[in-house]
Amino acid sequence: MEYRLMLNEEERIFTVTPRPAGEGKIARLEGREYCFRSLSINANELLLEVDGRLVPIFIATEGSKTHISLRGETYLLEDQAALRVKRKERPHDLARQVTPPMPAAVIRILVIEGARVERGEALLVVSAMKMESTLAAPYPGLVKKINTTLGAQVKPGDILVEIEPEEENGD
Amino acid sequence: MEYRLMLNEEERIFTVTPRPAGEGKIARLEGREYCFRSLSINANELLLEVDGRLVPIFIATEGSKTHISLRGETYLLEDQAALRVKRKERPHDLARQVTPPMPAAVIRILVIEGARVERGEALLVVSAMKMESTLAAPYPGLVKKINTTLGAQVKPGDILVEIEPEEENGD
Amino acid sequence: VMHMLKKILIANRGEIAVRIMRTCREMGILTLAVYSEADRGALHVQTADEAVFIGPAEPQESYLNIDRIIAAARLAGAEAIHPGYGFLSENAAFARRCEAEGIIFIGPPSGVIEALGDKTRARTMMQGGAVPIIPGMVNPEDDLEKLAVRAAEIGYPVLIKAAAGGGGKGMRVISAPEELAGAFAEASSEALRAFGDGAVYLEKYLARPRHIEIQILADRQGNMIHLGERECSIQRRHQKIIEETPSPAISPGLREEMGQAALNAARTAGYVNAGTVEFLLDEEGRFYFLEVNTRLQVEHPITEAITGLDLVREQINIACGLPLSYRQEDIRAQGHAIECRIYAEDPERSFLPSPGEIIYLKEPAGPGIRVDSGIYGGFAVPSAYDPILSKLIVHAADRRQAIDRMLRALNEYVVLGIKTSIPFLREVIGSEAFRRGATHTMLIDDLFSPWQPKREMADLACLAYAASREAPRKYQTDAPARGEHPSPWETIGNWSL
Amino acid sequence: VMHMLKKILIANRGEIAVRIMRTCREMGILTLAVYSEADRGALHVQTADEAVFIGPAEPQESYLNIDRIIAAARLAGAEAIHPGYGFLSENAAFARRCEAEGIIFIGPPSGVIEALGDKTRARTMMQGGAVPIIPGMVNPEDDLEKLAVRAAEIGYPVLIKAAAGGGGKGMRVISAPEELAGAFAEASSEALRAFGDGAVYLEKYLARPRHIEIQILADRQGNMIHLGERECSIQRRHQKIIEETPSPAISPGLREEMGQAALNAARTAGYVNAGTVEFLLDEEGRFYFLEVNTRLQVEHPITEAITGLDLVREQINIACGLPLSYRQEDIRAQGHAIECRIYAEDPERSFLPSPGEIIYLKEPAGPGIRVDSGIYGGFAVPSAYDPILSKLIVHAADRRQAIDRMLRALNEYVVLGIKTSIPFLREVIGSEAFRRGATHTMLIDDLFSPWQPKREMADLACLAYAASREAPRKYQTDAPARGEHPSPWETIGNWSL
Repeated sequence: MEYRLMLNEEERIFTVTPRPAGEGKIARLEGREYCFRSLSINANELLLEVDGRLVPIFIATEGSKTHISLRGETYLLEDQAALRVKRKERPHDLARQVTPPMPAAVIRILVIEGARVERGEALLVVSAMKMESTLAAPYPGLVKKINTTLGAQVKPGDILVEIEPEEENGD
Repeated sequence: MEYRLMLNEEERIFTVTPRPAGEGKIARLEGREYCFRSLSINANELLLEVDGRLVPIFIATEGSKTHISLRGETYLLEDQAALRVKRKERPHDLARQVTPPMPAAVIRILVIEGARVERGEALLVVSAMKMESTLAAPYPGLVKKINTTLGAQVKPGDILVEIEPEEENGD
Repeated sequence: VMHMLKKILIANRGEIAVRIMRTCREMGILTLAVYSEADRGALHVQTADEAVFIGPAEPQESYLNIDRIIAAARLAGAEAIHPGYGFLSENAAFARRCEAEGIIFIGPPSGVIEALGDKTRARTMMQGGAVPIIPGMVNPEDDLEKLAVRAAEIGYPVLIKAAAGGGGKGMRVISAPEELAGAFAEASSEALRAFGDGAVYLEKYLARPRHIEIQILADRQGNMIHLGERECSIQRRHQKIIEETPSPAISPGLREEMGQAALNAARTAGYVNAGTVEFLLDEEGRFYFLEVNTRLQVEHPITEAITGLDLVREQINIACGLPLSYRQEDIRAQGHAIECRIYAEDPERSFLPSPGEIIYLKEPAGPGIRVDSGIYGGFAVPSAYDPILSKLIVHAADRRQAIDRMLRALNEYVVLGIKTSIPFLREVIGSEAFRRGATHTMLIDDLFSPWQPKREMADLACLAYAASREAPRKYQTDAPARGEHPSPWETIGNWSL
Repeated sequence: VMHMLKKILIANRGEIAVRIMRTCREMGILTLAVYSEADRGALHVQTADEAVFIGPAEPQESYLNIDRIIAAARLAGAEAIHPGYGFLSENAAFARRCEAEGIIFIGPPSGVIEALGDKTRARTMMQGGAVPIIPGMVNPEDDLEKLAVRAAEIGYPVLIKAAAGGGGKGMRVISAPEELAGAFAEASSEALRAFGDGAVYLEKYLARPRHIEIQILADRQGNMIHLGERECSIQRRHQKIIEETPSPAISPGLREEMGQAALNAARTAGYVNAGTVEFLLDEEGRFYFLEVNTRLQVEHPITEAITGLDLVREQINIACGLPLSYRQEDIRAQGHAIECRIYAEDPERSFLPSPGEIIYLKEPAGPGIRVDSGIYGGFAVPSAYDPILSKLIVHAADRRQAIDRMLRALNEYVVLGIKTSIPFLREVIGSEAFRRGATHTMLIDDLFSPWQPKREMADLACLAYAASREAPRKYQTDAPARGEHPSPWETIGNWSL
């Protein structure tokens, strides 16, 4: 079986095959070979034995994402197949959108619809857990629509302000 | 709604009705009236509020039995309906049978099939968690069948020795 | 020792509310929780004897709403209120209101909170009280030009701070005159939002000081003791994340000197109840008074670990008018204690808040470990409040063992579903600088900014993923008593005898 | 302090194996677990760095099988073996085998285990060593008539005990001559099964003594210290269930006297490593040597709590040849500690074992609480081994606070699916006799036999059942960040503001 994963933004391709003699499995991963087996403890715990060494694994799935915690480190994995579908579905490139970096509440709105904004101009301020973040215009343009209100709970992916791009002058 | 429960061998009958004004429920239980509501935390935890006082409840179901733990005490509850069915199904009266008091291993067998035994005569010894228990004949009779072997894992309800009753002489 | 309290309202949430309730239960005192819309499923509600709903998630409408909290106490018949830390704990108006309503406020008298709450007024007060003060302004100032003059007098770098503040809110370092205007605007706005008061002032900025604080206890009879220091130098965004006691920088002589200075400060203020006198300690061993925190500190458990006292119990006893049951000479410290604050935040993205549902939680345990937690598996951490989830406290015979124990405990700590500070704390605690005790308030900025986890176990994570896909997902061991012999391990010859 | 060990095999299971592994991890030493068929899903396997399967559930085939354990150590390259308590921990042949194989046995030399393991030989040895001895036989005896003569000489009541024993196995009280024959047969058979040796002897039976033991540490260099006493009077079926330190019956003078007697005993035996010298203390304050336990005691955590030491770390350091890093005058006790043993047993049915699956588990936490656990939610407790599930240890400023803390912690402790000693422990700890400190080894027989829980909350249990049937069974709070406003509470007018 071949796996294609994104592991914290880095692609990992590896194969898992049954062990030719005896039980257990062999994984081939970037030129390295591991012999492993596992014991399921409950829906979120797994005891992994790799080349004779035990590693308790804690695992949680959220949609296409899998969170894995082991020996104090955490990893985010995403299956490539699922990822491809998701990418196609994704309507916007979020880096170019006005969206909060974390779940937060809108505490100030600094522009009105129809206003012209420069790149980097502050549009609104959100607050979560007593920390404030200012969301700025990713490019110059006209504020077409404000999709939120004061006090609203917003989350990453919500497009809070839609901006119609204009030519950037200079710089 | 009427409830008929066996609570640790004692019958409890009570009714639960919606609160006439406002939300919550009223329970009438042996002349006492309680106003209560609850919040489900997870499959095994419940926060109960009774007459304004909070009580964390821990609950687990095993077949027709419900274990409830609250403020350090534990209760075993069984719904009467389920109980009646179960009683009918029960083939023997266990108090009159040779069955271990706890899950255990058979460590000694002291009689053979065909032997005559007195009431109270030791038949076999089981051991669990380093504690030994001797199982004795509940009445005098002939040992008809031994349903276990040395080293076997046995549990309450397993009939380990079948005895054909005989007339008890004297005493 | 008997006291008369029957019921205490805990005007707080999260781990500190749970922690206070535990002591109340041990003392036989009923606890009354208050909770907001966002905290219906919160642990502090499940821990209390009674709970009253007090309003929407926004702090102003619930945990900061004095009228509603007083009404809750009246409704349920609580005779006292413990404010915890944060929220109303250093709000003199709240303490005054309690006094007026005949409710015992578990903390100092409102006048003391008020005097010490204004940081500039506090420093002015201390100047007369044998307490060394850091060079700086004694009054807040909102005129930018006057601030610029004062900054030049003190000498850059200077620190702009909220007069009403604490916890790093409304605080900025200013290295050069051109940064002053921006920092003033930001600090003032943040202070206004956090404390309802935008007043700021300037003081000398020490580049790499240690943050040392002294815990004190004072009763109404005028008895006062100190419980030694806590070093709280390890901070991110001006907020403490690791604290320890004793400090590796404090000799017995210096401890005595700082302890006396703290008692002088407390005496000058007419202090009653538990309090903390904060100092900065420079590299030459000189220390300067910063402020007095007129409440239970987040990091109080490390003092409890080495002194064996329960500070919440002491607070309640003092509030009931009981005299201290310890003299200074009864206080003996044993071993070394460290606390790590477990925050819901992403250390890879400049500690951005990370609220959300905790899918799976496993807390460390065993020798020398204490977890003061405000969460549970399945709990949705609200975005409306402080990101603190829990505190992990270790106690061991010496500092080296305490560090090793903390690393062990952090490795046992599993929180899935949200980002936490755990991986970051592991690296800081395990760093050579921390092990050496070379700690100061800029350590994280100097050594861990920006920070990326090492992720040396990426291969294992891949195998774990594969194993989770290929192994059946159910619990597999079964009671052997039931006569089954499960084989959850695929037995491989050379791994078993 | 550096040591050279890279990997230790822990020849045990359950809570003690997990506890030892935690210290190993803190010391940077790899841990190797061994496990039987019944323990594939056990916590100690999940806690180890490596694990070797060693055989069927029956102890003789696995945890008591010397050949297999030695083979496991060889296979995985462990340089040392920690035996924990029970199983092979006091087996001189096992220690000797380790010595022969060049594996470090973390415990005393085999000769010392052998000499002290024979309880009659140990008492003979101590008679010459300034250690007070209880009146009784010095040699085992299997002739019933000779036993009757000796019993009459000592004077009834007498105690019949296994020469190789410990933990109450093979022990019976004999009040009158006619009970002797039956008690002899039972004790001898039980001893044979438990220790592979049916030898028994008699000693004077003290009616209501306290069980007091002294913890000692001795290095290979001949340094020896004691760490004060533990009182372990509260026993059921001759097995300890509650232990505390300091003992309410021990004055500083008596502590010093008993500590010196313990050190005399250790010196007489040429003792090395951690050990415990057990005494009986009668109502007149006279104490009598019982035996030396040549291993880590179940109840060692209460000594760790008040001294601040890690006894497993000390054991490993001593086994590596390091000298003690503490002198007697460095040892200072702080506060009061109590341990409750959480057993899988039914206190309503004479403590009958209760193996089976743990459906739900919630352990106590917070200030002054330590849980050393060998279980988890979903684990099936095997019937093949000791019923100990975990130990709950509390530490507080004084005995009264420790009792209140223990009650709080027991109330927080939830184990569903099997019966445990928790409800029973609550009542014993909360009893007037225990609070007064009027503890002795017959306290449970005198006051709690038979025992039925009070079950004062039966009405609440009924309501809880009804609520569980009528409330939806899913988790209901949700991240407010997702914009939903769940209403898990049915809001009732007068319970909210």
